[in-house]
Parts: sequence; structure tokens; C-alpha cells
Amino acid sequence: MPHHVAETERSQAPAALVAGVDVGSSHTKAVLVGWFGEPGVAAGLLAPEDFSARVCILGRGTVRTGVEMEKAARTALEQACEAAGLARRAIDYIAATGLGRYSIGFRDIQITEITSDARGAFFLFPHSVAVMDIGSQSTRAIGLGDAGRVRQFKTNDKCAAGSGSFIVRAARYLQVDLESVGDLALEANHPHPISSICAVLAESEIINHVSAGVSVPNILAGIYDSLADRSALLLKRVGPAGELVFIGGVARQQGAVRALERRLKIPIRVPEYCEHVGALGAALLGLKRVLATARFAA
Amino acid sequence: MSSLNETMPAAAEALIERCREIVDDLSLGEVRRWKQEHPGARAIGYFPVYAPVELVHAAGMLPVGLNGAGDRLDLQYADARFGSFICSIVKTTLEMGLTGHLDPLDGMLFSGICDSARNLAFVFERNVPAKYVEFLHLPQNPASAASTEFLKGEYRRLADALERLGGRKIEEDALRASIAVYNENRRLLRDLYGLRAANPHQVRTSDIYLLQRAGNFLPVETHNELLREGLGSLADREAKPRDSVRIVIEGAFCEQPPLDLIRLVEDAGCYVLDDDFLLGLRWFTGDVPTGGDPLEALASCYLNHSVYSSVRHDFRNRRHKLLVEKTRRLGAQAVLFLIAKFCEPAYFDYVLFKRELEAAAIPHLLLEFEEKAFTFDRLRTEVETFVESLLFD
Amino acid sequence: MRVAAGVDVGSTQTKAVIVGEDGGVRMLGRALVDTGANVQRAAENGFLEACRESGVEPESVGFVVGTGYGRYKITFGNTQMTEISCHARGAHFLFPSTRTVIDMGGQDSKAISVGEHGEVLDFVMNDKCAAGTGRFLANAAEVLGIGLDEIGPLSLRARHPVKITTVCTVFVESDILSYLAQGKKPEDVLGGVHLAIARRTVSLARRVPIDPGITMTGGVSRNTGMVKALEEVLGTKLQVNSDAHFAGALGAALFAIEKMGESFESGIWRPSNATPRG
Amino acid sequence: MGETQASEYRSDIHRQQRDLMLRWYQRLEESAHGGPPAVSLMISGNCVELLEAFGAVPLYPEVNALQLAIRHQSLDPILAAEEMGYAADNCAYVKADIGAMIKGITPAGTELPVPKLVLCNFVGCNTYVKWFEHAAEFQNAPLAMLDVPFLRTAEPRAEDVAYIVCQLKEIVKQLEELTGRRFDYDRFREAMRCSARVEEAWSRIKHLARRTPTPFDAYFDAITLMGPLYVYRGSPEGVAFFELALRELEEKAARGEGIYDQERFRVVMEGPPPYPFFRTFRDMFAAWKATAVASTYSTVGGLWEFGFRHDPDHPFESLAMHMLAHNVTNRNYLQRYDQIRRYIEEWDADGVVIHFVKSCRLFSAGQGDMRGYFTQQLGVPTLYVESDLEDPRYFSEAQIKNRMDAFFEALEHARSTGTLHRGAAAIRHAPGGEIAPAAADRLKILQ
Ligand SMILES: Nc1ncnc2c1ncn2[C@@H]1O[C@H](COP(=O)(O)OP(=O)(O)O)[C@@H](O)[C@H]1O
Ligand SMILES: Nc1ncnc2c1ncn2[C@@H]1O[C@H](COP(=O)(O)OP(=O)(O)O)[C@@H](O)[C@H]1O
Ligand code: SF4
Ligand code: SF4
Ligand code: SF4
Repeated sequence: MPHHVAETERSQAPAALVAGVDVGSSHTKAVLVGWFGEPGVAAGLLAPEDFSARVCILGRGTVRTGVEMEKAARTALEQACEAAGLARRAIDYIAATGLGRYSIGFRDIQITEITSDARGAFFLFPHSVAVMDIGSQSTRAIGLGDAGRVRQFKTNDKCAAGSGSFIVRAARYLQVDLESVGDLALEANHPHPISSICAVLAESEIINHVSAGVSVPNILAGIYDSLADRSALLLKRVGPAGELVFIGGVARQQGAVRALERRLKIPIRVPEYCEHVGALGAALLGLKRVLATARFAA
Repeated sequence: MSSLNETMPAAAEALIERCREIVDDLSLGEVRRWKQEHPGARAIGYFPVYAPVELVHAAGMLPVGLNGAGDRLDLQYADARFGSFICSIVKTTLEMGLTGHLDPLDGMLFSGICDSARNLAFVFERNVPAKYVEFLHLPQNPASAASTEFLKGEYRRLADALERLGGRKIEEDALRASIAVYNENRRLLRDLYGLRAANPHQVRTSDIYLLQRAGNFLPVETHNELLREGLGSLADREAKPRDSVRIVIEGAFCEQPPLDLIRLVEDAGCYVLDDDFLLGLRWFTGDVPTGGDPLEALASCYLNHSVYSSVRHDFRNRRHKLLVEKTRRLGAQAVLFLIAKFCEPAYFDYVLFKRELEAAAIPHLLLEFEEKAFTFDRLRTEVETFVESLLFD
Repeated sequence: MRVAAGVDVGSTQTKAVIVGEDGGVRMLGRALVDTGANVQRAAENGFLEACRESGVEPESVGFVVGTGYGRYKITFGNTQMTEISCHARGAHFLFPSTRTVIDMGGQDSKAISVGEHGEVLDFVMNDKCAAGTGRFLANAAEVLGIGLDEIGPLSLRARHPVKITTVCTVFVESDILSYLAQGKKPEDVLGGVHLAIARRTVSLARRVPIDPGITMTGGVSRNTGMVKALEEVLGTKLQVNSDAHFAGALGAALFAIEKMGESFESGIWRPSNATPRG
Repeated sequence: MGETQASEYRSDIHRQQRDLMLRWYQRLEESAHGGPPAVSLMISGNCVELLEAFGAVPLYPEVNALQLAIRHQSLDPILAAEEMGYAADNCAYVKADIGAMIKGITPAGTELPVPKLVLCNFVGCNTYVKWFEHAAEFQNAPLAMLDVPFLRTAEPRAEDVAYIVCQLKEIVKQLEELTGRRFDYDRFREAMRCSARVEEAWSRIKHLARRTPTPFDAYFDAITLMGPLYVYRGSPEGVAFFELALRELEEKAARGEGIYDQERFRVVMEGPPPYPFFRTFRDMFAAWKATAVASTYSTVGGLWEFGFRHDPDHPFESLAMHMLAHNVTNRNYLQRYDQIRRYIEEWDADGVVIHFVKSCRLFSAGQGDMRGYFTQQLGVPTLYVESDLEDPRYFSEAQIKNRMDAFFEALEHARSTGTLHRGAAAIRHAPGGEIAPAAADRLKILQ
């Protein structure tokens, strides 16, 4: 992770402590950030680099979302606090994002996952021009404007083809565990294309491939290729190509990253904690709000 | 969703509630009532976008604007006739016909706004027999020297058919009177739009939408009264101006977005300065002359003084230029495209609109909707993101 | 007795039926195995198990017709026919009054209009997207952590079925979860799911004439909740029995008997290289 | 099923057709370098005779789109267009053409000119209007509308004809200004004369398909002849070509030769073909030895087999009549039902195959009802398959083959039980003759 994201403890306590909680369809993620600048500085007046330089990520948490979203959010937040060695009540402000953002009763503000993704990605890689977020059901391409603003975005809306749950299913049919699918695909020598776009119906095609003797890496690589094709379509619609930040749970899978690289032929950055970028972005936006309010300045 | 902190005067609230009931009544209760009160009189439905309602009115009939059935009617038959890749309104209109919801109507007017709607006219005719079905060709070449004459002929043809159906002649004076009362209607609607554009924090778009749409089912005279009432009471709402983005909505000229979606757009932080909802009701940009030959007046106004729309072609005045002009004139910050799923005319226009807006550095967002949708999580996320991208620093 | 077989290699399950003819035609036995990864193997296993159940030697089966999406993979079959023809034929055999077949399987749903002799008059099918298929139901069962054979009965207990909007089999997971999060009862959620699919299926089925004598076939016919939901939307009773899941294989077997004709040819059974185990 | 390959008819016609189309592309290239002026025109009920009178070359974007698809080159331009903002559900013909224009791709590799005028002959398809508006915009070319009223009454009205004639004359003036050439009335009438001869030959070719076996497939083979029909109809080359084609096919018919050694099924085709999978699609019919004896698609440019001919004595009026009433795109949907019905009866067909194309709402919006009309009201076996005419992503071979096989299995079964009827006998009114089955079981309205 880049320079300013030192997760080591700071000797001084942060001047402001803000949490971002991203309630996704499969996982809920929390990130705690601290402000180590002077109180009273309106964030809007700082250049983005100066703002970033005074922010530190202090802790993270992840839990399965399940049915009770608020509970998941609380647990993720507690994990993050524990990691940071800080008490929950020390938190000044909580920004909620993700599909379940409105279910979090204890939020101070809600921000969409797209805005959050953009801010988080910009914070980590200020030179990138676009973000690709592939989560369990959603695929989002975001074109970045100045200071991490969303310039344009496209999401898949009606159909889950090409999203993370597609991979989860494929892994299940192929009897490979999810942690290793990404690396396994790298062993492919002759990727075998998948024609069905449906995450569900692809099953029989995958099974056909297996029975036709196609190797698991080749099948997986074929799936990643089709995923990359769909993502590339979305990406092209959000603006000119340039450095891309790839985030969301699927970015953890090397096979997906390589397939996107092959398809797009542009540099791709994957943050170490790729599924926490949304929560991070929410926290950062929350922090800006805090810095702008009288409560903090006083 | 956080609802706005505000109070509405009781009179306005009752008015909107009444409109809502009228709009939600799929069995066309208002039309049935009107027919009971006017024994023997006919009601004629028309498919969006534009229909020469003045002629229907002058024939002593009730023109009824159809805007689909929203999520209140489950498609059981029409899907089989129209299948995939066709917009909802085509199917809901047919479904309403097949399931008896349109029984109070004696006839239907269609025009060639798009290929789906045009084919619908004839499929409707076959499947819902015993109704008078008329298809009008509204000229798409207003620049020709022959178009006014042609359109007059087309209106004459309709008038003849209506006369046969109603068993009475359409007198020129009656037609002039009808034009006048619809001029009044359009004037009131323009005032309503003006009121909102000037006070978007007070006048909610969803309210004026209902007030407007109720006019589909009411005699125009009654609708005019409601509009006057609304103009008097709507602006009295107490509401604080909020941090909002001032937008223009484009693309929903035919199939209508669900009311909840319109609310959602406002709640997400948009002040709507103009929209193209229910465009047919506000078709003419000024009054239709009430002197001279009324058919000529109607035809000439259609050709030369209509609003721009994705389904009316006038190569002399290009829509994408007009949209940019309108956005600038109203001082809007952005354009929100609300496009019905599978609405090909709107999809096509988006390409040129987009190009022109980008050249003018006006941000925009494209959303697709279906009238039958009733959950909007994804759309909400998109509108909120859009607002955030314009408001957050 | 002349003996013939039909093997229906479906996306999820493979069905095999043996029929015999002496005087009249009757069903001798049937078998159901999971299709799994090896389609060919599943077909063989299904066939052999059905033989065993019928008490006939595989070698004495005179003709085999393959059907279902994996029909071209059946190496020992004599010919293939589409599942549309087979379901129509099978349903007609089970219920001679059949005029309409609604078949809901794992990957597709179809409606077939059937003539007096079980011939196909017209058909429609939906198969590009898993929305509204057996997979949709299987997925819902999985999300709720309930067995496939329990969701139907449970859905019948729904008092206030929820409204399901999404058609995507994947997205429906989060719909279900968010309904549960709102405190909705699993039976109401399931009621909504079943109703949504029933509506979709009926609206598809209306593309062919739905004449009285409606028989339901395919795996989903085992789901009592779905049968009930379809009956509700259609406003009429469906003919269904425990053999309905086998209608495709049965129809194939009936065609096989017919095709066998005079040229009775015994001993067509040639197992593929790996000897299938029993 | 036995894999019978379609024995496509190959002969002089094919060589000449190739040459003619190549020459067309060459003329377009010349036009790009100061040669004859090019004018964009739409195929539907086109008025190519008007261009002949200026010595102008027609530029048909549809032919370009079709060529790209059939050569498997359509996906890239489609994707390029989608990047520009076109929707997944826009007509892919338009997307392929505009995308190719932007990317500088041409089907024959030859240069295409910027037209002197983008003449939008709005004959039925609303999508055309958008297409031409965009084409003019992206090429920076002048744009004109020729608004043809839709055929909404049984017969065209005098007002309709007058409106079109007036516009035609306005366009003549505009073309005179834009091309700097004078409108040559004699040449115009000569073009009408050529057209009438071509139409006569073409119509006779179509009537050959009434024989059993048919010497000519009125869907797959017709497409070969349709290029020259649109480009050369008003010219002596066109006359020579079509008269040769007629002779060849008449000889073939006289020998009793069909498409297959034995013709088994005769169908009427509705809807455009899936160009990206043209061969594959044809082979699926060939596997069952099924031929198309008539098709609505081959009447997009003009419907002549029922008798209409251009009239050199009333050139403007007859152009107007042609655009109004004698092509499939400007005729209303129910008139299309009647057209197909006539084909079944007079061309002796066993059934109808409806190819739903996602792109084209002109053809496909309502085809479900059309299917209902034929199966339920008339009792004619009808198959409904879905894909696209330009976008390869919407063709699923396994699914289409499955449906096709099921359909022909059913026809075969019906034939074996003696319930398959051909031609007029196929049209047996459904018991009760209910007009719309859905209307029959209408729900009770909730008051
Ligand atoms: N341990 C893992 N290794 C590889 N990929 C994983 C792992 N866990 C989750 N994923 C992938 O990430 C996806 C979930 O991504 P996430 O961004 O958390 O989604 P959401 O925000 O929608 O819940 C899963 O569908 C799966 O494809
Ligand atoms: N015991 C059962 N109870 C309820 N539903 C079942 C049962 N067994 C199978 N099904 C349903 O049947 C579907 C499979 O149907 P089937 O006709 O065998 O499909 P295919 O031929 O594609 O394999 C499953 O997806 C499931 O929804
Ligand atoms: S919504 Fe669009 S596509 Fe549908 S009928 Fe209206 S104009 Fe046509
Ligand atoms: S194709 Fe599959 S993934 Fe896509 S909407 Fe349908 S069920 Fe969902
Ligand atoms: S919609 Fe149909 S007729 Fe119109 S341009 Fe497209 S393919 Fe041609």
C-alpha cells in the first residue's frame, strides 16, 4: 500500500476519528481513519495531497453481511476498533455506504458505494483515471474526475453475469476453493471460452467442458476472459483509458486481474485490501464533513 | 428514505390526493362517471404522445389520455403478443384492452411515434375488436410546402370518422371553442411549470405531475379548475431550500416513470426545473389561433409551434441544440435522462444529446426505468451518486 | 415382448424409462440420477438402473432414444429427439386428455400445445436466462437453507406473499435476504417467489393456446407449491403425478418403441470404454 | 438428423451478382474522388429511379451493414457504437453502420464517399429517421426528409400521393442545387421503364417458387438477388441481370430440379435472416430439406409479385404509390398477415417460420400476435425463433437448432398421421373461429 497508509500506531491520538462502513451484499467492511492535521482546517482548502498526507488508516474489519445488516455493521466496526486499539466511543463520525447503507441506524451520513469507491481509490492511487469494482453481484466502472470525484459511472443492473457470484458458483461446480481459483487460472495454457452469459446457466457449460476433458485452469481462465470482456465494455463507456484501480472482492483473484490486463492493455493497480476501498472512501468523505462542521472546529 | 421536513396546506394536500385517486384508478372510474352523466356520448382513448384532442372534444366526446398501467396490472396476455425488447407501455396498453379495462372507451387513436407503437395500433385492432381504432400519420417533414395541406386532410379524415361515430357534425365554431379551452389548459400547465421552476423547493414535481396527469381522465374544463386551484395553493408549502442540484429531465415523453421514482429523484437532492413528462398535454409552445380555419390552425401549429420531442422530426430545429439551450436558459446544472427501457427513439436521441452536452460541459446522468418497476435500490444509488458528484467537494 | 428405452439427459438430473410392448405399451421401470460432470456416464447409469428396476437385460433393449440437452452425448442411443416432442408424447401417455403441457425443468420452462395423438402443435420455451426456472427455485431454497422438497409445502403456508421484482436468479438472493431482514416470514418470501415464477411461466405459456387438459411435467412438477401457484394464476387444475418428472424420458421411450418398428434389432447396448458400475 | 448440405444454386447469376456488387462499390469509390454524386437512401420502398435521373449512385447503409455481418465483421463496429452511447437495444444495423463509419471500416475495403445528400426516405421504419439523422450528423452531410405516410387505410389516399409527389419535386430541386446537375426527365422515365422490366422478371422468379419442387429458395437465394435489385433496378444492367436470372431459373424449373434431391417441407419465412450466421441458419433448414417458398423480407424494397409495376407514364405518382403501398415496411401489420396468408395458400406452404430479430421492431414488435393468428386462428404450424440480423451476440445455435428440430419433428409426425395440410388446405379455421383467444377469456373487470 502507498506511503501514507502506515497502519502503525501514531504516538499522538488522532484529532478526529471517522469510520466508514460498507454494507455489501455478501460482506460488510469497516475502516477507521484518523486525522492528524490541525483542527479547524477546512479540508476544502487543502490540496488533495496535503489532505491525504494528514490521514491515516487505523483499522479494518470484515464480516459476512447475512440477514441482520445493522448487526453486521456493528461487528465489523468493532473489529476495526479492536485492530486500531481504540474504543468505539472515540469515533466522531460514521459514514455508511453500500447496498445496506440505509439500514445502519447509527450512521451520521450515507454515501453511495460509487462515490465512496471513487474517493477511496483516488486516495490510494491519485494518478488513476478509473475504478473497476467487482463485488459479489455488482460490477461497477467509474471514471474519475478531479480530486476523486465521480465523473461518469456504469453498473450492471439487470443481470449478474460477470460478477463475483459467478466465480463463486464456478468454483463450486469445479470443486475448487474460492481462495485458490484466482491463482489456478494463471496455470492456463489454452483458455476455453464460455458462451453462456448467465451466471447460473453457465454451470452446464462448465460441466460440459469438464467432461470434454478441459483442464480446470483453462476453464477458469475462460471464465475470467468473459468477465474481463464484460467489464471492459462497462469501462469503455466511462471514459478514456488510463491507469485503472481494480477493487472489490474479485480483485483478490489474480486470474481476474491478469485477464483484465490482457483485455485492456493498461496498467492496473490492485490495493492490498481491495474490498475495503469503499469503506475507506466513505470514511474519507465523512472526515471531510467533520472537518467542515462547527462541532469539530470548536 | 428520509422524507422532507415540510408541511403542505390541507387544501393542496386534498387536491393532490384526489388527483392521485383518479390517476390510480385503472378501471377509468372518472370516464365511466362522465359517460353516465352524458348518456350516449363517446370516449376516445389516445396513446401518447400527441393527439388532436380538440377534434375529439368538439365532437362532444371525452378524450382520454392513456399512460399505461404502472405496476398495478400484471401482464398476463400482452407479453405473449409483444415479447421481449418492447417497452412496457405498449404491453400494458394492450393488456388493459384485453382485460376489459378499456371498456369505457369507444375508440382509440394512435399515431406513428415509433415502430412498436405503430404495430400496437394494428395488433390492438385485431385483439380488441368492436372498438373504433384510428391511426394518424402526423407529418415528419414540416419543411415541405405540402405538409400543412396533408395534415389538414388527415384531421379532416379523423373528423369525418368521429362524426360518423358520434352521429353529429363537428361545427367550426365548436372546434374554435375547443381550441380555446385547450389553450387555457396548456396556459395553466405552463404557469404550473413556471411556478415550479421559480420555486423548486416549494413545489414538488411529484405533485404537479399528479395534478397534470389527472387531466388525462377529466373533461378539460374540470381539469382547468383543478389547475387553477393547484396554482393557488401549491406554492404555500413550507419548506426550507436544501443543498440540491438543479436539473432538467429528458426522455420520459411517452412511457411514464413510476411516481415513486420521480419522488426518489427529488429526495435524492434534485430540484427539477423542467421535464418532459406527459408531454402531449403541453404539446404547443403557444396558443393555437382561434380565428380563421380551425383545422388549418391546428395543423400549422403542429408543424411549426410544437415542443421538440424524440418522436417528432423537424430537421430545421435540431433537438440536441434545443436541449442545451433550454438547460442554459433555465439555469440548470445538469440533465437527467429518464428513459423507458426499450424506448428506441429515446435511446437514439441520447447519443446526440450526450455529444452536445459534453461539448457544452453540462453533466448528465442516464437512467432507464420501467413503468412497472416498484423497487428502486439501484436507481437510487445512481441518482445519489450523481448528486454527490456535483455537491461534494 | 419388445423393449425400448428413453433417456432424458437434463442439466441437473438424468431420467431413464424402459417401456415394453406386448399388446399394449406399458412402463416397466424408471430411474433418476444426477447428471453431474460426466454426462455420458450419467446417461449410462440412468439407463442401467432403469433396466435393473424393470428386470430387463440391457442387451434386450431394442431401441434407445435420447433427449434432453445432453442427448448428443449418449453413445449407446440409436437416435435423438428434442425434449419438446418427448414431453408432449410422455404427457399424453400419462394423461391422454392432455392438450397443453407445461414443463418446468432445471434450465428452461416450456409450454407445448398438443394434439389428440400427442403430436406437437405449437410450443414456446424460455431458456436464455435462468430467471423463472427450476434453478431459480433451487437457489431460493439454498439461500433460505431449506431443502428443495420442503420449499413447495412451506410456500403453501404463505399468508402475505411478498412481491418479488427481480427476475435474476442471482439478484433474487439479496431480495430474499432483504425481505428476511425486514422480518418477513420464510413462507411469505417463498410464497412470493413461487407466485412470481408462476406468473412468468403462465405469461410465457399464453403464447400457445392453453386448452383445458393441462399437464405439468419436469422436475418442478414435484414441487407442490409451484403446482398450486400455477393453478392459482391459471384459474384451473393441473394434471400431475409422480411420473411427470419422467415425461421426457417416457416420451423418448415411446418414440423408441415406435421407431423400432419391424426392424427389431437386439443387443444395441455397447457400454462406453469405462464399464459403468451398478 | 442426416446432415444434408444446402445445395445452393451456383451459376452465372452468382458470378454476375458478385461483379455487379463489386462494380457498385467501385462506383462509390469513384464518387469519393470526384466521380458521380452519391446519395444515401434507404432500401425500404426506395426511389432509386430518382437518382438515376441525376446519374447519381445510391449509397445504401443497410447493404453495408449486411455485408459487414455476413463477413463476420459486425461486432467491432457495434461495440464502437455502444461506446458512443448507443444502447444495447438499439437496432444493430444502425450501430454497425455508424460504428464502421467512425472507425473507417468498409465491407469491401473500398472507400465510401460522403453523400451529397442524406435522403431519408421514411418508408415505414422510424429507426431509419434516427439512423439518417445521425449519419448526416457524423458525416457532416446535408439531410432531407421524404415523409411517406404510413399505409393506415386499405388503399392509399389521394392526399398521401399528392404529399409525396410534392416532396419528391422539392427533393429534385434540392438535388439539382447540391449536385449541380439537371434533373433529366427522359432518363427518369427510362429508369421507370427499366424498373418495370426488372420487376416483371423478379416477380416471375418468385412465382417459380409456387412449383413443387421449387427451383429457388425465396429467402436464402432471394438475398443474393436483392443487392442488384436495389442498386440496379432502374438501369439496363439490372434488366440484363434479372432477365438472365429468370431464364436460368426457368430452365432449372423445366428440368424439374429443386433445391434438394427431394423437397420435404415448404415454409413461408417472416423476418430478416441472421446475417452473422447465415450459413448455419440455412443448414438447419437443409438438414430437414425444407425450403422457403416465399418470404416477407424479400419484399422490403418492393412487393411486386402481386402485380405492381412502376409506370413510366406517371413517374412521380407511381414512385409515390410504390413507397406508400407496395413494399412490406410501409404496409400495416395486419396487411402483413394477409400477405403471409396469401403465400401459404398460393405458394403451397406447410407452415410459417417467424424469425424474431431483436434489432428490428418494425418487423418484430407484435410477432407474438402474428404467431397467434397463424397457429390459433388459422391452424397453420408456425415456428418462432429469436436472434438478430446483425449482432452475433444474440444467436444461440443450440437453442435455435433445438426449436427447429422440434418444429420439423412435429411436421413429420403430423404428416405420418395424415394431419399435415399444404397450401389452402393448411388454413383450416380454428373451431369457433375466435378472433383473439386472449379476448375470449377476458378477466372480469373490478369495478
Ligand atoms: N477469499 C476470497 N478469495 C477470492 N475471492 C473472494 C474471496 N472472498 C470473496 N471473494 C470474491 O469476492 C466477491 C465478493 O466481493 P465483495 O466486494 O465483498 O462484494 P459485496 O460488496 O457485493 O459483498 C465474491 O463473490 C467472490 O467472488
Ligand atoms: N424433490 C423435488 N422437489 C421439488 N423440486 C424438485 C425436486 N427434484 C427436482 N426438483 C426441481 O426440478 C428441477 C430439475 O428439473 P428437471 O426436469 O430434472 O430439469 P433438467 O431436465 O434440466 O435436469 C430442479 O431445479 C428443482 O427445482
Ligand atoms: S415508450 Fe418509446 S418505444 Fe415505447 S411506445 Fe413510447 S415512444 Fe415507442
Ligand atoms: S442471465 Fe442469469 S445472471 Fe443474468 S439475469 Fe438471467 S439469471 Fe441472472
Ligand atoms: S429497425 Fe429494422 S427496418 Fe429499421 S433500420 Fe433497423 S433493421 Fe432496418
